[in-house]
Formats: sequence, C-alpha cells, structure tokens
Amino acid sequence: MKRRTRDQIAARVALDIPEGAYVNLGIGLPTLVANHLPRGREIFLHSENGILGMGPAPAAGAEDWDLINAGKQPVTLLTGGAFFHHADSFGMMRGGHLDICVLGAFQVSAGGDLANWHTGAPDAIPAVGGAMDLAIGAKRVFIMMEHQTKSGESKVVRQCSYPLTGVACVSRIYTDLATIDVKPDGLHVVDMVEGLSFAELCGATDAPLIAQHAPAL
Amino acid sequence: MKRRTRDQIAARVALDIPEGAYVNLGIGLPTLVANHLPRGREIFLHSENGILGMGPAPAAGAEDWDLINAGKQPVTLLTGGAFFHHADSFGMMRGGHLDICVLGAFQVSAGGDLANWHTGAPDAIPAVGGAMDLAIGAKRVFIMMEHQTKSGESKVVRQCSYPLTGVACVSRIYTDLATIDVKPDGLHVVDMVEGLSFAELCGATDAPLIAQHAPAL
Amino acid sequence: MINKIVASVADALAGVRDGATVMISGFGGAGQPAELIDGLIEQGARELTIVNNNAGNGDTGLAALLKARRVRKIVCSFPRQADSYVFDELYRSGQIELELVPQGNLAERIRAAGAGIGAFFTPTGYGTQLAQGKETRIISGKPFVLEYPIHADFALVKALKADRWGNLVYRKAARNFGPIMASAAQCAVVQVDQVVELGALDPEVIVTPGIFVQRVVCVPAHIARAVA
Amino acid sequence: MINKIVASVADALAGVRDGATVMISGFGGAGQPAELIDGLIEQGARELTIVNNNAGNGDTGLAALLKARRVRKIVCSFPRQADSYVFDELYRSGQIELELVPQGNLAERIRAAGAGIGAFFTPTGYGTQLAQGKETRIISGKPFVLEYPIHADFALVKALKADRWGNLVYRKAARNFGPIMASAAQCAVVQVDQVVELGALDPEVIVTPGIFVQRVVCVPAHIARAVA
Repeated sequence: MKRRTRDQIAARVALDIPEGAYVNLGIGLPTLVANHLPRGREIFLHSENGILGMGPAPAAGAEDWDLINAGKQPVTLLTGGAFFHHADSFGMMRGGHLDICVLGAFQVSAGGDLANWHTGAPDAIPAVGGAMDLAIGAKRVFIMMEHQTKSGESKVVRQCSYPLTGVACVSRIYTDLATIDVKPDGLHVVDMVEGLSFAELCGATDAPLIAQHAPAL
Repeated sequence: MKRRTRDQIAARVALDIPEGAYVNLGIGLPTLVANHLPRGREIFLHSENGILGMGPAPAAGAEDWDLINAGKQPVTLLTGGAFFHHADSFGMMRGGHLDICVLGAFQVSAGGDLANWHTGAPDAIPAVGGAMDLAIGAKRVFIMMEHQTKSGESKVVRQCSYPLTGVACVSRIYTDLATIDVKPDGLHVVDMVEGLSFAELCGATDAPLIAQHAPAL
Repeated sequence: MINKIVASVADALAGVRDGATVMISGFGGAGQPAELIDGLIEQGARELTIVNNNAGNGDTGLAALLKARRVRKIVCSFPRQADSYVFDELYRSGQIELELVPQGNLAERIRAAGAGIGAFFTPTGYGTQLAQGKETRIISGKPFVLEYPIHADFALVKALKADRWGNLVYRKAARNFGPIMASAAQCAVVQVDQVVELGALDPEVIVTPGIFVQRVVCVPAHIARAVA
Repeated sequence: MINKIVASVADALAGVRDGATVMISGFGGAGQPAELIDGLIEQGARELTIVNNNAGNGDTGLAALLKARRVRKIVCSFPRQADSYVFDELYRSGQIELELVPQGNLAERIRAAGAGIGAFFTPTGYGTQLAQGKETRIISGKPFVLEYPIHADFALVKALKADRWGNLVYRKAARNFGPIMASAAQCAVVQVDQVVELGALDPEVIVTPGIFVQRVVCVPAHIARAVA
C-alpha cells in the first residue's frame, strides 16, 4: 500500500472540479490544488480578499503586493477576472455562490462537522480568518488532509475533540488513504489507494465507514 | 400678511443648507429647493436611485433616460458625481450619511411624527417609495408643506391622523406661514411671514407652539 | 470554454415555471429589461411573483405582463403612478396581491438574499403600518424592525456590457437594482446592449462579477425598444 | 469650495482621542495605510480599540502601534501569523484584549454599521466557540447567529487616487476593507498615492463616493514606505 503524496491528494481533488466551477482554495494544503487543475478547463478561483479569476503565482521579480491571495502570497489575475471589497467577497461565500471550497482540517466528524481553526490548547493564540465563512458558505465543502496525525491518530472521527469551525458542513474528504463522502447515513468510501483493504482503512479510521457499493441502509 | 409662495418656501429651505452638505430632495415640492441653492455653494445632491452629485435638468433634447431622479425626471451629473446600486444608495440614507433630507408632508405632529405616504383612504392605492428610509435616515429631516389644507385644516397637528411615515423624525418644518423647529419640549417658532402675529399663527395651527425667544420651560 | 451568452431571448428565459418568483431590475425605464419582459410574456409562465420597484406603466413592459394575467403577486415599493392603470384596476378588483415594502428595505432584503443573511434589523418602517405584525427590537436605544431576505428563482436584469463569463457593467442610474437582483436569484438572466471580448472590461470596473450571472443575451440598443 | 485634501498626515489625524475606536484597512500589506499608522503613533492617542483583519507583522505598522502600548483591544479575524510576535507577547501576558471575529462576520458587521443595520443573523460561526453566548435562531430550517454592527470613531484607509470631494478608487486586492471601513467611521481618513482633479475619476468607476470620506492626505508611492 502506498499513501498518496500531498500532490497526489491535490490531483485527486482537482479531478472533482468541473469546468465553470467557482472555487475557493483555503490556505495551506488546498493551495496545491491549483497546480493540478487541467489546463484548458476554465475554473474560477475566488480569493477571500476580493479576487475572482485568480491566476497562478507571478514570475520571480514580477510580484505585485497589491495582488495577493488569502495566504498573502503574490498571485496574478486571469483575463476576465475582477476585484471587489470584503463585504462583497464574503457575501459571495455566505450567499452560496461558490460551488466548491477546499479546506484543510484537524478533524472531520462522521456527521460532517469540521475542526480546522484551533487546537484548543490553552496557550494557543486563536486565529480563524475566513475558515468559518467558507465552511458554511460553499455549496460543497471538500476537506483535504492526512488521514492520521503524525502520532497515528485518526483525523476522521466520531465526534470532533477540537473546537468546531462549522457544523455538518463537509461534503467530501480527501486523504492520503481514501476519498470519503459525508452523507446523511454516514461516511461512504468513494475510493482507496491501491493495495489498501476496506478493513485496513477502517482500522486507520475512528469513525465508522460504509464500503464502496455497499447497499444503502 | 402675505403667505410664502412655493418658491419662497423653497428659498427659505435653501438658506439652511450649508456648503458641503449631502442632501436628498424628495419628490414633489422639495424638488424646487434645487433651483434656490446659491450658485457657487458646493452642495451634494443624492438621488435614491443611485446618484450622488446630481445636477440640474438637461436642456430640451439632451435628456438621457438612464440619468433620472427619484421622480423619474431627466437630470444631469455634476463633475465629481458618482453612480452606485440601490443597496449602497439606501445604505447611505439608513446609515446616517445624508446631512439633510427635504420631504413633503400631509401632517407633522408636535412630537415630530411624519405622515406623507398614505391618506388612509380605504380605496387609495398605497405607495411608499423611499420616504420611510429618508424619514429615519438623514441627520436632519426638513419638511416643506403648506401650513393648512385647502379646506383650512392645520397640517401641524397634535397627533397625526394619517398613517405614519416615521416616528419622531422631523427636525424642522417650513410652511407658507412660518418656520418651526421640532424640539424635545415642543414646537419652537423660528420665523413667521411678515405681518403675521404669533396669536394668528397659533390660530392656524392645531399643535401648541412656543414663541420665538420664549424662555425655555 | 465557459460561454454564458445565449442566442435568443427565448433561450435566456427557458425554464421559468408557473409560480416562480421573478425579480425585474429597473427604476422607471432606466435599467428595465424591456425585451426580457416581452420574452417572459411570450414564454407563458403564470402565477408569477414579481419583485420590482414599481408595478408597471402604461400598457408595455411590466404592465403588459400584468395585463396578460401572469402575475399573482407583486412585491414593490411604489405601485401607484400617473399611468399605472393596469395595476390599479387589478388591485382594486382583488385580482393581484400586493406586498408593499419601503424601497430601502426592498433593496436590503434583496441584498440579504444574495449575501446569505438570514434576517436583519432595519430602522425603516418602525412604528408604521408597513411594520404591523413584525418583530421589533430596541438596539442601543433605537427601534428596529426585523426583515427577511427576498430570494428569487430568476432575475431579469438590464446591463450595458457583458463578456462571456457574465461580468457586467451598467450605464449611469440604470444600475439601480441590477447588481443586487443578480445576486439574489438562482438564475440571473441579463440583457445587454453589447457583448465584449473577455478582458475588455477593466477588472477594477466590473460592477457585477460573472459569479452572479447565469445567462446573457445581447439586444443591441438600436433594436431594443425605447423605454421612458 | 469643498476640499477634503489636508496638507499632512498630522492634520489628517487631528482629533483622535484616547479610547477611540480606529479601523485600519488592509489585508496583509495590501491596502495598509502605513504612513497613517506611523502618524497615529506620533499623534499619541492611547487606550485605542483597533479593528483590522490582522494584529500586526514584524516591528512596523500596526505591530509598532501595539509595541508602543497604545492599544487596549483589538478586533480582528487572524492575529496569529509567523511574525506576529509583538501581539503574541502582549496577548500571552494579558496586556491586550482580543475580540476574535470570523472574517466575513467582521466585514458584514462593519458594513452593517455603515448601512444603518441594527443587527443581522449570520450562519457563520453557528455551533462554534465564537458564537458562545450569542443569540441564535433557526430561520427557514437553517441556524443563524445574531451579530451587531461595529462602528468606529476613525477609519484609516489606503486608496490609490482621490479627488477633492473625497471620491476614491483603489488598486487591485488593496481594496479589501477600505470601502466598508470608510462607511462605518465618523471620520474616514484616507491616504492616497495621488490626488487628481475633480472629474478625473469616471463616475461609473468610483468605488467609494466622497460622502463616506472626511479627510484625504496624499503620500506619493515613491515616498510611501514599501510594505510587504
């Protein structure tokens, strides 16, 4: 069994983004998805700081610090892109106009709760940014994360132990082991890495899973 | 005693509009005020349909039907004017950014209640437009009206009998007989037309009045 | 390649069902999508709820839609006008329902739908007939009324120019309700004078980004019926 | 003749009192009014409440204001950053109060202040720590949290160009919080790269109309400190 690399997870997410989709890629891991969108497929990237039609990073030396993404890295604007202010930008999110957002996570629960903003450690300095708006705003929320923590604990859990970002908001989970749909009756496995058995995946997962092609309850 | 004409009332209102004021002139009678603003005094006229820096009517033949005022009459735009959408336009009103609005009225009460949108007649078709937004939004609400109805009833009343547009929202009343401030302790006469006595004004007015220079209670 | 430009007014209006809520931009004639309204009459959907600032003038546009008996209810701020006789007659004879909304509450309720706000407290209308039966609250010593968003199935909007992604610019005070109505509808259908190449609209100047627009149809100004 | 252009940063900041609430535009370095922040340090007001998306980076700008101990409380969405050590230390030692607000609620609360909304129901944050103790409500089957406007005494805003009436245009994503903060403050103070003649800004393109702007100061880009 070979775990997906970060880039392989990103490529897997990119497969599920159709032409014409309005998409927000969260800071960190999800940013990688941009590198895997097929050329020629027109996809509209939204950045919370007031950009629609965000393009790739500029060439070295061509950075414009008035044109940055949510992670404050320099980006470019595609032909046909537009700028707007923060209330309009978050109105797009909250109003359900984004088809997909892709976010990182500490934990996702069986019910689709998301925890990705705060470890809950008492001395941690909290910071939330736009995560809570994205979690509840996009039509579909894709989570991209390692299946387990470095110490081997499952990040797909029965109940989140970390503070929540949003309640019942996740649509689909992409990990280095599998792709999992969050449905009303539970977590449905969509695909797994080659050589991994369903039993092994269940062993690596705290929350109960429903196998691919299993009959609906 | 000579009553003020409509243009004289408008001229009296114009006296109280200082340079730099952001002003909305309601449809009907208040529109006349624009003709009496002193040339050279920079005053910013707002129109609810998304115009700031509204100018006078265009020359005949030069009408642009995409550039109309709240009364749907063609206007012009001053150099330095701007366009915006309806939510932004009413945000300007509701958010208290207009210094003054000038409205017509059926009745104003001693407490500053305004009735100007509906006669209350059972077969009348109601229409409110932006009147309620202007009544509560501008920093100062000036009312411009005849002091009495055609049948001689006072329009400055103890309590409005017509349906209200706004509660305790009027700052100052300009009529063909007098100028009256609405203050917490009642209606203070600011000025009267020449030849009219305070007793005569009281006789023409349903609400109690406080004479000019009368000591505060 | 994404191309939101459709070939005809009929294509632009495909799928409007009986009972739909349809927003129509415009303030007086400015920003009124006259050809889309004509197309809606032709399209034939009935029992519509219409959201517009007014309730039609003369015999054309919205008034013609009313006259054709396609409208069950109208949500607007200013139905009564010198030439609103079609509406007046239907209203007086109880053949149309009217929800009268102060203009700023109308605009803000439409904006709230587009921006995902569940409800908001507005000072406008407090203490008046138009707030009767509505929840009120004193906040920081000022009275407010609770108002809810107005969502629509379709918005018919008039703009000046569009590109194939649906980015829009408007002309002068014809902008009025267009941008907020486009944001509040499941399907925003836009009539423009001119379709331009992608990139022809300055990204600083686009008023409605394409995310709010589903279909665009070009009705050049020299073909469009003059509205006043 | 109305002229909102003032001669200096010091003039632009006259009257900021101890205890004032001051909004500062910018997202990262983009749209950050660096010279106005420096001017605020020099001006000397203390016990400020600052509203900004972040809580300062490195030793300059907002971080320098914090380091000078002028800030009692900060309202922001994302204080923790790689180089937010000034804030981190003050926060850990209990020397600064933090009100953490999800970014979209922050933007909408500022917008609500500018637009005269008394409060609004937002879905963002429902069921999380950041909604603890707040009023909630189910509307049309969806859960919402009640949030209140954020008003300010001053807003310090960076724009690209202004005219003497205070009309503004911005540059790219440096627009961010500028337009809504200008609308939410009693006194909006704007730093621009360039002052232009009245009429040089296209009325279709003005993003912030002058009604929201009280003072403008020109800090040409070649003089302005580079922020990244």
